[in-house]
This record gives sequence, C-alpha cells and structure tokens, in this order.
Amino acid sequence: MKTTLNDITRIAVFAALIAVLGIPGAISVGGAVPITLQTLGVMLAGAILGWWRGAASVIVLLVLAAAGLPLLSGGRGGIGVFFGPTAGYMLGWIVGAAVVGAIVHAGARRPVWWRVALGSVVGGILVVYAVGIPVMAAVLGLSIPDAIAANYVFLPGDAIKAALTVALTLAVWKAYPRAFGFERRLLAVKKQPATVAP
Amino acid sequence: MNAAAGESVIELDHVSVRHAAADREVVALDDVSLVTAARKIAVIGLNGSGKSTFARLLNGLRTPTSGRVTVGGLDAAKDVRALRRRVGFVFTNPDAQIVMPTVAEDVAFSLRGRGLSRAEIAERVGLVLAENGLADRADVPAHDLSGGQKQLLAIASVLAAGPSLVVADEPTTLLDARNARRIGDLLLGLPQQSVIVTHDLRLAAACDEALLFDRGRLVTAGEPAPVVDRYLAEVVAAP
Amino acid sequence: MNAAAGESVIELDHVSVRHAAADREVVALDDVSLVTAARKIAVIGLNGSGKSTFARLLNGLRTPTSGRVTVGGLDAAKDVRALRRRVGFVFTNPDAQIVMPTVAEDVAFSLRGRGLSRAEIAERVGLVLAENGLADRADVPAHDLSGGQKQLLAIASVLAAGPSLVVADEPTTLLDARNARRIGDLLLGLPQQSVIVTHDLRLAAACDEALLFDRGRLVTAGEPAPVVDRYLAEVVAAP
Amino acid sequence: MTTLGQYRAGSSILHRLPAGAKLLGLVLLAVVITVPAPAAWNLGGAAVLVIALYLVAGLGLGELWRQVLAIRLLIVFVVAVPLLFMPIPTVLGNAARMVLVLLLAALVTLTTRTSAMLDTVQRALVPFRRLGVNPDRIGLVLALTIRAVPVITGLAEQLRDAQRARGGRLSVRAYVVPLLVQSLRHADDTADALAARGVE
Ligand SMILES: Nc1ncnc2c1ncn2[C@@H]1O[C@H](COP(=O)(O)OP(=O)(O)OP(=O)(O)O)[C@@H](O)[C@H]1O
Ligand SMILES: Nc1ncnc2c1ncn2[C@@H]1O[C@H](COP(=O)(O)OP(=O)(O)OP(=O)(O)O)[C@@H](O)[C@H]1O
Ligand SMILES: O=C(O)CCCC[C@@H]1SC[C@@H]2NC(=O)N[C@@H]21
Ligand SMILES: [Mg+2]
Ligand SMILES: [Mg+2]
Repeated sequence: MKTTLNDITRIAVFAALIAVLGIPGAISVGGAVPITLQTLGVMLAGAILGWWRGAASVIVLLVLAAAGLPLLSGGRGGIGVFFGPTAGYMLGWIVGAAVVGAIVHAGARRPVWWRVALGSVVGGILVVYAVGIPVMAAVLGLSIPDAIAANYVFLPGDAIKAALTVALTLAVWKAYPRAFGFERRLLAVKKQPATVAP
Repeated sequence: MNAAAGESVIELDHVSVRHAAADREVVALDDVSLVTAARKIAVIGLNGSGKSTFARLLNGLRTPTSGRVTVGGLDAAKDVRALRRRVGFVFTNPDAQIVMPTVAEDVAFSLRGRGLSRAEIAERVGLVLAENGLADRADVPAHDLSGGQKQLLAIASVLAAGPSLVVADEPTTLLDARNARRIGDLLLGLPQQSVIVTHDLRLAAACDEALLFDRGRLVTAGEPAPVVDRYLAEVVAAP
Repeated sequence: MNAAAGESVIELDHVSVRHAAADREVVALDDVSLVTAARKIAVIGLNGSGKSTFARLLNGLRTPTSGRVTVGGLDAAKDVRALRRRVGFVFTNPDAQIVMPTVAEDVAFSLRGRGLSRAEIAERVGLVLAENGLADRADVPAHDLSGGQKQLLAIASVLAAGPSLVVADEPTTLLDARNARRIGDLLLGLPQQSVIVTHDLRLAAACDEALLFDRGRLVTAGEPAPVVDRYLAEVVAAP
Repeated sequence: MTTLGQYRAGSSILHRLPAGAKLLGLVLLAVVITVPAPAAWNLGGAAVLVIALYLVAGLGLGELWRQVLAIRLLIVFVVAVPLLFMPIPTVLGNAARMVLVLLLAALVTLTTRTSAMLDTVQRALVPFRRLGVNPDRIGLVLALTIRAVPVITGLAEQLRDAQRARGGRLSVRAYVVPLLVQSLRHADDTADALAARGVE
C-alpha cells in the first residue's frame, strides 16, 4: 500500500475537519462523556476516504490531541484525555472509521446508501461503543451493565449522525467523486484483461 | 440620490464597526452616516478600507458596534430575518457561496421553507437557470463549472430568492476579462437595486452613485465620475 | 525570443493534453508548439483556455497526452525530479501552498533533504525571510498573515529552494489591488526567468513576451503589447 | 510550533526532561496508582507526589487548582452517579485515583512543547521503518494537519456567512457538504503544491 501525496493530504485534511467539527462544542450530558459532532466526522472519514485513510486520519487527530493541541470537542487536548473515561471511545473511533470504510468501499464502485448506513451503524456506532463502554466502566469504576445504561443517551444522536452520513456521503459523491479514490480502482481493473462484462 | 419607485432607502446613522484584534483594536468602519436610494451603487476604496464591512452590514452579516443601519425601513439589528429575505448577497468567491452539490439543487436551496410544492420549485429553478444561461447544466456538479459559470450560478441562486436589493462584494475579482465584463454587465442590467463593491473602476463609473471609503471612513458619495477621480488622485496616488 | 545568458529554453513540441471527463473528452491543450527563452513570459487567455495546464507542464504537474516538453534540456516526462528542483511553482491560493504551521518552518521545508545542518538551514531561512520583508514574522503561524503576506511567504519558500525558473499561476488573483501590484512587481523584479499566468493585463504588458491561449490552442506569442491587443479585440470581445 | 498548545514555558527539570521519559513515567505512575486497591498509603503518597511535581515544575498550586477545575464536571459525575450503587469510600477512592492520574497527565502536557511531543512520536517510529513505516511522512502529515486546522476553520466560517446571507435557517447538509467538498479540494491542491515543491 503505497501512500501517494493525495492520500497524505486527504488524511491530514480530514483529521483537521474532524477537529473543526468539534468547534461547535460538546453537549455534556451528566459530565463524563460528551455528545459531539466529531463522531460524524469519524463516520465520514471512513465512508469517504476508505478504511485505512479513514483510520489514519483519526489516528493523526488523536496523536495531535495527545501532544497537547486542543483539537477535541470543546477545545480539549493533552495526554490526560487518554487517561479519562472517553479514552476507549476515541480508540474505538480508529477501528470504527476502518470498519465504516471497509463496508462502504469493499468491492464497490460507488457509495451505495445501504452500505453507508450499515457501515455507519456497525463501525460508527457499535464498534465505537464496544471499545468505549468497557474502558469507561473501568475508569469510572462502573459495572458493565451500568456503563451500558449510561451510554444510552448517545444512541439518538449517533443514529441521527449515521443517517446524516448517508446523505452527506452521497452528496459528496455527486459533487466531488474524485475524493473517494474509487476511480483508482476502476483504472486498475481496466488495465487487466476484461473477463466479465459489467 | 432620490428614491426612485421601488428603491429602498439605505440609511446608516453614525455607524462604527470595531474588531478586537490580538493586540489592538481595528476600526473597520468609523462613524459612517449615509442616506441613499440610488439604483446602482458602487463602493470603492483600497484594501482594508471597510468596503466589505459596509456591504455585510446591509445583510446583517455584521452588526454595528455603535449606530444604526436600516434598509427600506428594516432595522438591520432587529429584523435580520426579514432583511435577509429582502437583501441578496453575492460573495467574491462563488465556491464559498454554492452550498449544494448540483446546479439545480443550489438554486432550489434558495426556495426552501416557503411552502412551495416540489413541482413549483422545479419550475422556478428551471426558469431561473434558463434566464441565466445555465439551463443545460442543471444536474452538473456545481464545482465542475468554470469560474464564470460558478459566479453566474451564485447570482442565479441569489435572484431565485427574489431579493429587492442585491449586494455584491467584488463579484468579478476571480474572473477573466470576458467573464468579469459579463458579470458586471449582468449586475448593472438587473432590475433590482444593487450595491456593487468593486476594484473595477469602469464598472464603478457605470453606476448611478459611488461611495468612496478610506481607512474606515466614508470620504465622499455622489456621481461616480468625480468620486472615481478623487479616489485615483487622493487615495491610490498617496504613499 | 533569444536565449539570454542564464535563461532556459522552454520547448513544447506538438503537445496535447486531454482529460477524460464524465461524458466527453476535454482537450485542455491542443497541439501546442513553442520555443522561447524570454526572461519574463506572460500567459493570458480566458477561463478554461489552457493557461494552468501549460504552466503545470513546465513543472511536471501535468504530463502531455502526446508531444514532448523540455525545460533547459530536461525532459519533463523523464526528469521530473531534476525539473522540480529547477522550476519553482507559485499557486493562486497561498493557503494550499504553505504546508507548514509557521512561517520559518515553511521556508525551511524547501531546504530539507539537502544535507544542510540545522544551523545552515536556520541561517538561510533567516536570509530568505529578510529579503522578502518577513524577518519579524518568522515564528508566526501562517494563518495569522494577511493575504498579501501569505503570497509573499509562498514565493519566499519557492525562492529558498533556488529555482532557475519560477512559474506562477495567477499569483495575484486572490489579492486586493495594492497587494496584487506589490506581488506583480516582485515577480517582475526577480532575477530568475519567470512564467506568469495572469488576468492582469498591465502585468502582462510589463513582461518581455506574452503567450495567448484560446480553447487549448496557442494563438500567438511575442511582444506583449500586440498580444494583449489581439486578446482584447479577438477573444474578449467575441460573443 | 504553534500558539495552539497548552504548554507553559519554563526551565524546570520537568521542562527539560525528554518527552519520552515523561510519557513513560506517566504510564508507570498511572499503573501504580490505579492497579492496587485504593488505600490511604498509595492515594496519599500519590497526592503528595502530584503537589510536589507541580511545585517543582514551577507551575504552582494555582495551576494545579485550574487543572482540577478543568475536570470539575467529570469529578462531579464520577462522584455523584456511582453513589447511587456503591458505598461512599469506594466511590471516593475511585474518583481520587482518576483525578490524580489526570493531574499527572496534565503536568506532562503543561511542561512539554507540542513540537517536542511530535518529535518524540517521530523518533519512536524509527524502529518501525523496516515494517514500511516512514517517520518523515508521518511527521509531514502531522504538520500538514496543524496547518490545515485554521484553513478549514476559515472555510467553515465563510460557509456559515454564505448560508446566513441566503436566509437564516441553518441546514447541516448545506453546511457540511460544501465544507467537505472544499476541504477535499484543498487537500488535492495541497498535494499538487507538495509535488511542485519536490516531495515524492
Ligand atoms: N473579523 C475581523 N477581525 C478583525 N479585523 C477585521 C475583521 N474583519 C475586518 N477586519 C479589519 O477591518 C478593516 C476593514 O476590512 P474590510 O474587509 O471591510 O475591508 P475591504 O475594504 O473590504 O478590503 P478588501 O479590498 O481587502 O476586501 C481591515 O483592516 C480588516 O483587517
Ligand atoms: N483534471 C481535469 N479534468 C477534466 N478537465 C480538466 C482538468 N483540468 C483541466 N481541465 C479542463 O481543461 C481546460 C483547460 O483548463 P485550464 O485549467 O488549463 O484553464 P485556464 O486557462 O487555467 O483557466 P482559468 O483562467 O479558469 O484558470 C478546461 O476546460 C478545464 O475544464
Ligand atoms: O472528546 C472526547 O474526549 C471523546 C468523546 C467521545 C464521545 C463518545 S463517541 C460515541 C458517543 N457518541 C457521542 O456523541 N459521544 C460519545
Ligand atoms: Mg473586501
Ligand atoms: Mg487556471
């Protein structure tokens, strides 16, 4: 997997975009883990950039946040965030973006709505929760069932974000298809002798 | 300077706009007072003289730090929503203004929330696109248009909303000579009252009135020819 | 059109550039042939006429679909690496070109990979910044610069790499009148051979040679004054 | 590197310690504080250590208090909610452990320049070169991202203005779609600029 300059700049710009989506701030419900638009950015990163570039952009965001830049929602940053109750969710973002990307891009020639929907729900919600809830439970000293209960507040918001991801991804496909990098695959396919008619 | 039928009176009453910059305070507009109802109003002045700030006041994108702005009797501070329905705004960079993926969708965006049916919206969009020479580009991604076409689309989308005043902030700066001329002529030919911020002095000269800003102050307003002359003599030539 | 000492010969031999667009093929450059070694070369033409495509060929950012491009004897298709060391490129939008967070870091970025020590890099960066009036801004984040200063920085970073040819694609389009003039004069005054794509006909007229493109074809090349006249008469005025 | 960080300038031993050493120390202390059951000896010892380190760093108790305030909502949460199901000493013990670790982590951020932290990341990656990881590329991505944040923020501000000018009501689609498209184009323009500057 050779990284091109386009890969590099898309990874960087998407990391910045997720940071910018955090600027409107975070709604803090109860205090430990905020509701944030950044998860929308995570879903979009996977859906648009594909699995590895999507995951890479999340890693880049988290590394910079850890290094002290205030790139997380509400202008937070610093290594401390990774010792707090949201650490697991953020690690989940990495895997989540990869899963969204894998589901949306695998074998496809264009984003299809149900793949984006499935990807966002599985990668952007379930995977993120699967990593996030146990870590939150451990840090806060909650039992797993209590942590799951505490996590319910995020469901409505995250469901809306998944739906938005579908609409936004398809709109970006219409407006700027180059961004998906699908054509690279099409070109690669074209170079091989055609065996099956499309 | 007389109010023709249909023209709104634009009134600024001792308006100042100040920005708190990192180390000092920037005065973008400094005690500007003005009453005008001219049909085509040019705004000229050097970089940083306050032209964009003035234009943005008219649409409520900026609010005065002190003083009062009214357009056609609407107070820009109080009736922002009504003001924005009445005043259309064309930005320099059409890329920043086109918000929907395709040409037709972008025009339709201006018509949302007015209780129009889908069919009515489609009809109006078709009409507006035809009027602006974009009929065959309806389903093209907006970002694939050429520079001139993008600005045409931006203007078409503004006009679709049916404004009675069109404010354009350097609408031709990014265009080539032919497109700049075309867009300039289009704006001059619009039936709507228009405020056109421009560095193109030919365009300014073709308006009914010109305003000259310098370092946040309104230096003079009136017939374009003498205002442009004064700009060249006093402002541009100054060290 | 004679090769002065130090100027590279730019040669295009039956060059065409085609893009496969969604529904049809776009011919960005159509069988262009050219030999020039002028010191300051202006490139003019309407939006979409092929100016940027031409400029990008000179730095290997585009490769011809057919034909051959050489700059100072370097084949643009084969010696891209050497070509890019010799040819600096200034883009329209400095925000896309400034890749490092702070002013000094961006200039230093141009000097990486040359086996220079930290101290040598710091010294050269200081020199380049001083020459371009940015000495006191070394540690400022790039986004705190004004538009004109950003373009100055972009040019400074290009010059730091020591190119013998500077290609600039509409370097003044995003700037206001005063900054546009400043950047235009800076480019004209550079000792390096320069290719300047511009909509600013005053700037074009001040060059040693002008190239006029129209719909992908090189219409004419030569003394700027007649080329500009022909542009206004035949291209801009055409329907 | 930028004015963005939370670094507090200083010349204490903590400021001068390499970032990697501080991070390692932080992880070790975090383990020591959180693995054994909460008890007076380890929590008390850790608390004394935290206060001492803030003083050694020259940050003072004022900064310490500011850091406590920064996580006050979290503290309220970790105390209030578990009180419903758990005995008071357990809850306070858990909360104290978390607060102490967070204060130590904040100390690392406060005494380490962002650029030093990023250099450490880059250096830590050098051994992975054999696996195809290129530390210079990663350093470039990190720098590009720092540069991109204000650029994308600027795009977002322009779009917000444009949308407002077109009639008040905000729509996520009409905001995020052009933001995405413009950002992605910016990415492609930047890739061209990197190529032109000789990056391969
Ligand atoms: N948001 C802001 N924060 C700080 N200063 C600002 C802001 N907006 C404008 N200014 C300052 O206010 C002054 C007037 O700016 P304005 O944009 O109105 O000028 P202009 O005449 O439109 O210039 P140009 O020809 O460059 O578009 C300038 O000095 C500018 O730097
Ligand atoms: N990557 C691309 N894919 C498809 N078409 C392209 C591409 N790049 C350029 N073109 C087309 O090639 C033609 C020439 O483009 P070019 O950018 O060279 O024009 P230009 O003279 O620089 O115009 P402007 O003044 O607007 O910058 C245009 O029709 C353009 O749409
Ligand atoms: O900024 C942080 O510290 C990370 C916040 C993690 C928030 C989680 S992600 C899944 C869930 N959905 C939300 O909107 N918030 C939580
Ligand atoms: Mg302005
Ligand atoms: Mg061009």
